[in-house]
Amino acid sequence: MLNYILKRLLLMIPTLFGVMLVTFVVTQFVPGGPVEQLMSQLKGQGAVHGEASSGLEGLYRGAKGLNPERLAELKTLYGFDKPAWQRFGEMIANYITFDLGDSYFHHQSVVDLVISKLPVSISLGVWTFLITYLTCIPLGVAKAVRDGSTFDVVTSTMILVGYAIPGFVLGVTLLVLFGGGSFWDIFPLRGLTSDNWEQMRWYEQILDYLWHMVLPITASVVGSFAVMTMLTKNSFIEEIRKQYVLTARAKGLSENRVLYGHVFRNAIIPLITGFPAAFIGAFFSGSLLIETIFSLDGLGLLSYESVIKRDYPVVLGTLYLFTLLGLVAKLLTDLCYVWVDPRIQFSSMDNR
Amino acid sequence: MTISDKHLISIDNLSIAFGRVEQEVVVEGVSFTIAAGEKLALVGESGSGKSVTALSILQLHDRTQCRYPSGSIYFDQRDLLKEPEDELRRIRGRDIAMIFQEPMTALNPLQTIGDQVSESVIVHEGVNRFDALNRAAALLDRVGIDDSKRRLKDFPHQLSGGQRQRVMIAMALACKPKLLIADEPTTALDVTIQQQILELLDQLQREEGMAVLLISHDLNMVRSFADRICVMEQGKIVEQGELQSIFNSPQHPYTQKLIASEPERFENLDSITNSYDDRPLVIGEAVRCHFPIRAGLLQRQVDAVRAVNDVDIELYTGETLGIVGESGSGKTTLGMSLLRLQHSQGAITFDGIRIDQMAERELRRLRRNFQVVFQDPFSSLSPRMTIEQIIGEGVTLHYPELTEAQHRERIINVVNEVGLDQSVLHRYPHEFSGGQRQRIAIARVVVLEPKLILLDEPTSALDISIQKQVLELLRELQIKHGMSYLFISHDLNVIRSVSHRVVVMHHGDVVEHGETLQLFDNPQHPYTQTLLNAARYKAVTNG
Amino acid sequence: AAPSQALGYEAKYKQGFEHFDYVNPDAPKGGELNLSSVGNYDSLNPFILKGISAEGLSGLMFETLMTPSLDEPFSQYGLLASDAQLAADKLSVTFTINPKARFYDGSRVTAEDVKFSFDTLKSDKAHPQYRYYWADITQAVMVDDSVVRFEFAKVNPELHLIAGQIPIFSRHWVKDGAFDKLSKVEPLTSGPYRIESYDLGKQISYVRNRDYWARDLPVRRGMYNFDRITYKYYRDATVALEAFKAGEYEFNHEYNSKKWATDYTGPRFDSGDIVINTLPHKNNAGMQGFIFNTRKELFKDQRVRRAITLALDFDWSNRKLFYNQYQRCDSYFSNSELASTGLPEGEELKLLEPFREQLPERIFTSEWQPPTTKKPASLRNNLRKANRLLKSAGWQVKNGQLTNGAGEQFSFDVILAQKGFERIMAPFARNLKKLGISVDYRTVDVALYQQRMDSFDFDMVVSSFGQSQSPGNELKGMFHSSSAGQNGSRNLIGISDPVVDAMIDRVIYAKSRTELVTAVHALDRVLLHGDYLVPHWYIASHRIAYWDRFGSPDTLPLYYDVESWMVASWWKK
Amino acid sequence: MTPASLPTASSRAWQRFKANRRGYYSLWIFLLLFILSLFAELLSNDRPIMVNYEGENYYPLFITYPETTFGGDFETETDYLDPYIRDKITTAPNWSIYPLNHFSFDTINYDAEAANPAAPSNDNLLGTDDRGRDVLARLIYGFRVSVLFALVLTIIGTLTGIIAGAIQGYYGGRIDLVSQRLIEVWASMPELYLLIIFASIFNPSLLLLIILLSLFGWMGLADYVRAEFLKGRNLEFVKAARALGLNNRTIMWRHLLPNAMTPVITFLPFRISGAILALTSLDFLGIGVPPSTPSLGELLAQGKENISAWWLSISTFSVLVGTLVLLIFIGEALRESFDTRRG
Ligand SMILES: Nc1ncnc2c1ncn2[C@@H]1O[C@H](COP(=O)(O)OP(=O)(O)OP(=O)(O)O)[C@@H](O)[C@H]1O
Ligand SMILES: Nc1ncnc2c1ncn2[C@@H]1O[C@H](COP(=O)(O)OP(=O)(O)OP(=O)(O)O)[C@@H](O)[C@H]1O
Ligand SMILES: [Mg+2]
Ligand SMILES: [Mg+2]
Repeated sequence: MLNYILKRLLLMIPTLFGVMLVTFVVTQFVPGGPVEQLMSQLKGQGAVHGEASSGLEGLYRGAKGLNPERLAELKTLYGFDKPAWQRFGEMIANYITFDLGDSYFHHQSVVDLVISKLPVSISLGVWTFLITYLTCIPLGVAKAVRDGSTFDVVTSTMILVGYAIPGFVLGVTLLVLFGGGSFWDIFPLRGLTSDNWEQMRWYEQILDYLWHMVLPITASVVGSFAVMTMLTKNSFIEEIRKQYVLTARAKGLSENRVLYGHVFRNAIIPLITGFPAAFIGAFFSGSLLIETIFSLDGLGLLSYESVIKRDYPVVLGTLYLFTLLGLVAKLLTDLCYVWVDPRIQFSSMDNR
Repeated sequence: MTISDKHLISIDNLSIAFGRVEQEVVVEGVSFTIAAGEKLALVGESGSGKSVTALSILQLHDRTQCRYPSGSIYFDQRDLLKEPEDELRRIRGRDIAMIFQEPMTALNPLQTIGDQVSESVIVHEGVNRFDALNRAAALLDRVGIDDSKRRLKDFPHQLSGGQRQRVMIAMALACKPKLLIADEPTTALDVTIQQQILELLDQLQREEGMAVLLISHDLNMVRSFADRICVMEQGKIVEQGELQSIFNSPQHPYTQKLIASEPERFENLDSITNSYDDRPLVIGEAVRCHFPIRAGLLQRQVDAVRAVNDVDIELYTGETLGIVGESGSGKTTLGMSLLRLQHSQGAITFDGIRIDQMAERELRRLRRNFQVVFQDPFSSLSPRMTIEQIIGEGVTLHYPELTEAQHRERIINVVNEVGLDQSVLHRYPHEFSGGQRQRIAIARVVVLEPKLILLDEPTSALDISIQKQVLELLRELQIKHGMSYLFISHDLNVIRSVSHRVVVMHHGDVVEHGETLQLFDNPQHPYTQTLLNAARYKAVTNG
Repeated sequence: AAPSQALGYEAKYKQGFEHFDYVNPDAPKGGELNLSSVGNYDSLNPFILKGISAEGLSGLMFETLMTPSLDEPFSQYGLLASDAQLAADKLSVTFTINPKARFYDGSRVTAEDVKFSFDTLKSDKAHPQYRYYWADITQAVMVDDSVVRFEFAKVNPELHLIAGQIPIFSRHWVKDGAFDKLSKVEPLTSGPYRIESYDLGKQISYVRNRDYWARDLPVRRGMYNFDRITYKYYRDATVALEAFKAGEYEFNHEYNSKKWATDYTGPRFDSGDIVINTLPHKNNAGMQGFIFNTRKELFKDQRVRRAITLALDFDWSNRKLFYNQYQRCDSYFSNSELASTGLPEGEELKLLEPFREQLPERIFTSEWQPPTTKKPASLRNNLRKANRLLKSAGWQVKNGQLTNGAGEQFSFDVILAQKGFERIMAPFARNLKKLGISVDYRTVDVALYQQRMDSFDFDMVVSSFGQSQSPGNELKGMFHSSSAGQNGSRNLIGISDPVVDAMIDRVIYAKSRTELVTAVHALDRVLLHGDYLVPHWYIASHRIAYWDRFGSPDTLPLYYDVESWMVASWWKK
Repeated sequence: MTPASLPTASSRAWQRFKANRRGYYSLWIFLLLFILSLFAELLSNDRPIMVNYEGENYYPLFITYPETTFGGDFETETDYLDPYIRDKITTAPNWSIYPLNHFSFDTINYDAEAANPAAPSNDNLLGTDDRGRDVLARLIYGFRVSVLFALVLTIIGTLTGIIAGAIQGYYGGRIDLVSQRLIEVWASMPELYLLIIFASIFNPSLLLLIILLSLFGWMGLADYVRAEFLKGRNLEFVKAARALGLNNRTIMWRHLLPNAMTPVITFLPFRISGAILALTSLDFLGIGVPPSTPSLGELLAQGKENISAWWLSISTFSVLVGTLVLLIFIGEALRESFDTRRG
């Protein structure tokens, strides 16, 4: 096992390298890099904003078009004057020491940028993660036990409705109903905390924080029940009819003890598969939609914007960071398999 | 019927049916009673409904699958058929415990045996985990598992068949139930341990007044253990009464047949000798298989279970080689190693070809020539394939030339030969009785007519008449096709009747081998002597 | 010496004026104003490349030497400068700094600060746009402590005005020179407000500087009345609107007709808590339209372009998509006095006369009008006309497809940068289909769009030609033949017409406002009769909604952005 | 029992499927809806099924007639909703038979009065979208396109996922180690950029979208299948199958896969609905389908843009939930049909 872990750890190096290389190469071919973005910004009106002209567009009087001199100047600004392989080499050299560079468009280094977005992402992620798992597993188990009953059908329909509600519609509906001026103005509309948070006492701070989290968490959690619940349910059904369950029942164990003490471990492998990724995701992924609707400043928005704006240091830097974490998570998943089911081995089929 | 207080449990006119769509009645109008401290044996044909009846006492049938068209089961003044689940739960494990027929599949594969054995104590007696584990260790000791403290941390797949069965027994006895249902509790145990277990049961019966419902095919055992006896055939009780009266004057033809049939040694078993001059079919030299024992956080290896220790073995064409030995002595592991189903060291030659280093791909072509009947038939049958698919699969693979009709005919023939009806073909493995599954496992293998079959306890779940039929089938094939068998069994009678030669294993070593009769008459090694003595003693006491 | 500058005309407000017409000189001071912004900010420095700067910074904190009025085409009045003097050779302008001018820390605004600001902004530490914009302003020279001179590379009628627009900040803000890293230090400026508090990306509050040095200056009288102005940030416009309704902020400017028509409803509107209003303006709406890439063979024939123009049913779109909020663009300088009307006369006719040969006769005989489907006209009639035009251009319908003699089918692509235009394209495409023309339209990634624009790789796109009140050099980039072949230029249509070139020259070198207006009219006419695009629409008013808590001046300005005007000249009731 | 009358494994599976009434009926309803949607042209179209004009019969649904046929001006296809034409072909003695709903998916209700998106009315039963197209018609056609697209995508994705996962999980060892790493690299490919690159090279189409989404859509499932196989390959019946001399492919396919279907079946309905939504997720990059293509995702996106036009979101959302619920119920029955331990 130790051998296997070592092997996996060592393999992370070429994997990471591969990931970075592939992405770097791809970014070389994407139309419209930062230089082009800046060029179009400089030219002012590339596209039309809004549906009708109202005479408010900023005018750039000197506009004439691409001037090779200026182009070269801008390229140097972003370091694009060097050949690609050299840029890649420098990037990798820096990454090895976890120097992820500076953003093209923000004033922070990539690491600081990520760190500054963490509070929002973690708040959203961890709550969503906890609520999801703490609801889905018991619900899935209960549904498995009562497979086919009215309870089963009703809950299925409910979680599916939740799943199918378009996130944006749900978020905005929540906002309109509970945050906006038209109905009940109960919850705040934006941010993690109130403006006067600093002045509050600690318990007020906690309450304030929770008060702010209600709507975003609700919006992000409603759609997340369905898949996990169904997976739990189906895995349990698969196991529940096996003979060892009879043995457990024959011992006179309570239903819960049978389900959680005996079946759970046998049924959990599929749940584990998604678990570490979800866990890491809880900290680092963020949700573009929720962040946008509730004006939260998290990683979801950051990654989206950096991709769209071609902020390559951020794109590549976060990719590096998250890939690394993802690889570790994957290794942990595999180790979890063995921990749950000691019969599992990763050795080749042939030498047994 | 009024329930007399004397009766601990009283079953009246019980019928059981299976199937959600079309119902199939498998137990019909069964009635019997067991008094406290009484030992009732339920014997009968394989597939006659013994296990199903036993399970219904605990109300463990899947309610969506199983119906009770008629009957009642009174225990402690209460009809278990009507009790709510909560009540049943209080009774199960504490008042009524059960030893399942197939210990391999009945254990939770992902819980250590320590946890499994100690669990009912924790639940029913509120003992803390530490004490419960100690009690579990003591119990394991009593059922004859060595090194029980370490074994507590083992998972079921690390145990031999007999060890698992003993874990099952320990589990059932943990709370000292009022009624123990023992469904074939000793099929995987060698005679000495079997003796030990029976004594343990006896003792508990004496001390705690425990009643026992014993289900068994081993008439010798029944005779030495039971007070009363019920005989089942095709879902009905055909005869019941005091032990002696049934054995002495069986009324029903089936009972008569049952009691009359004793395994006999096949006559022409000696004719094989001439082929000993030839090269052996299988040669195993210094076969060794050690399982690492791991401990600590990093699961480093600290020691090893020496399951098979540098064993040399040969098997000739047309020969049956019996392998006997204590439970856990490495028989299964040795067999599996010889067939390259278990990773091992040592040289293995099959039909003149070294197969120990052969790549799996090449080996696959040879596999048709050596087949195996697993000790636990249930887990060796794919749960989502019908019997027809299971048996047909090998046929398609190895006899692709057959037409569809021939293919089917072949399958039907073999099913009939092992004493099953062709109507079983569309069913799935879980819909059978233990004995039926065993026969399916045998049918799957013999239909291929390989050169060699490893038979790991092939008859443990079969009643004597079926056992005879199966053994005859094997012998017939041997004569017809010159097949060789590696025959692992605890039933010395069976070994004696089928094998040309015998090897005796003890703690991973072959301690003795020789011609069957010679070895039986004149055992050299002390372990062999104890083994045979125990068997003889058993035969005599039951005489 | 003059405290005002105007482009080609006499400035409206004479020396010694009291206040601008569009403010209330007696507006009460005090109160708060909450505003919103959609997006994010991470910087307090609006002049550097990186980062998005906070809303309100330039308007509320930074001041310029001169400040424009909102009811004249292009005039500026002294703010930090008490006097501006254009050199006789027009190659430099000299500003005298108001001796009263103070930064909020009390220090005097000196010529050194002005030079410093200019040099910093033109250096490579600032956003490159300043370098390009001020390319022709070669240097700032400190004449003395309070006099500064900007020197020009060449004569240009606007440069001295542009020099008056340079934002001025104290050199002590920047200190040790790392201007491009300066993002979280409050700027040291002379404006009416300073930052009170901020929470990056979430909100920023400005507080009125009670000792504001210019509060009694005529160009500031009655302005900047709120004690505190707070901008709250939202990531999404829909959500922001909800927040507006909930009272989180108090003023909203709507740009979308559908939202304006459908979303501004609810209890707060019924009760009158929120007021909705449309304020007319005279901003030059320029021209927006589906433009033809005349470099493509398909669109070389003007008859074809006319036919396609006839297929856009603006009246339908306005009714069914825009809730009748828009007006049709009928000029390249819509909504302004620069738009041509009627037939060319007088000076204008004289300008055009020399080119009569190269011009279509229609220019002189009929006024150009966009097609309409208002009764008695109808879409069917327009399409019939289009059909005839196409026939005369050699296109025939074969198997339902318009086909030319060579057997080529008439089809073209439209790429859009905004999804919103798909709904406008859909009926257009439907109508074109009746002519046998198949149009493919789709929205593409902005970067990809930009790339296609830069290389003129498109058939038709939506483009808008914004215009100022006094057009100039920029026209060259839009319509001049010199830019038609220059990749990346704004001459997307590919106009390469000597007459247009000549008219543009007349505009640029116009000596006075009247001359300019005439030349622009002539240019407009030539462009319109070239049928270079399918004209779109504009809106001649600002759609605003606000909580009923504010007073506003009785007179509206003419040329204005409603939000900055509101911030500068409204007050709390 | 004669051998012929024995139920086969598949017929027993079908029996089990049928035993789940809910799933069974769901399947029928779904098939019915789907088949109906295959005939969408007959249900909802702007072309009459039949026209009798000046004594002659025309079949516009099947044959394209230029407008001139009916006395119009243009030689291009007739717009039968144009009042000018409609007048001509419906006033006696001429008559025509229109389909139930008078609009096709891309018909703009040009002559209605209300601004778009317009609320439900007699004309447009479910209202119109932001450019005046009939929502009902778009739902009918959108259902068809989306379901077809989703089925293709799901089938490809699921099969690839199963195969990849099965191979990794079953063989283990170096195969697993290496292919897992390759997948990790592949998975981290910046999908969005790839899509943008593709969009700049190819014209958008459903096929392109299927190819692109298929390239990435299988990896999640592969992990689950791999886990099931890792677990399953140690079971005794696999050993038995190996002892029989079966090749690896058969063991994986016949012995392991049926026991590893839990995640596959669980994810199936969600994959389908996910694919339905994916149809427009890429629209903003210009690599979604052409804007006139009807799809449920497109309608949802419109619902998002026009929150106050509730008829857009609600009707699409209902169809989506309905489809999803049907699919889940079908999936449930499917799972039971795999569950041989049931009846
Ligand atoms: N789940 C089931 N579905 C359908 N039939 C079943 C099921 N379980 C058992 N049977 C049938 O019920 C009959 C009785 O089975 P049971 O297990 O009680 O036999 P048994 O007497 O214990 O036999 P053995 O000695 O072989 O174990 C058998 O014919 C078997 O095929
Ligand atoms: N996978 C394993 N890991 C660790 N130990 C094992 C494993 N399999 C078997 N053993 C141990 O090896 C020894 C021999 O086992 P084996 O199954 O060969 O016994 P056996 O002779 O077949 O016994 P039985 O008659 O009880 O079936 C036992 O002590 C068992 O606990
Ligand atoms: Mg049995
Ligand atoms: Mg064994």
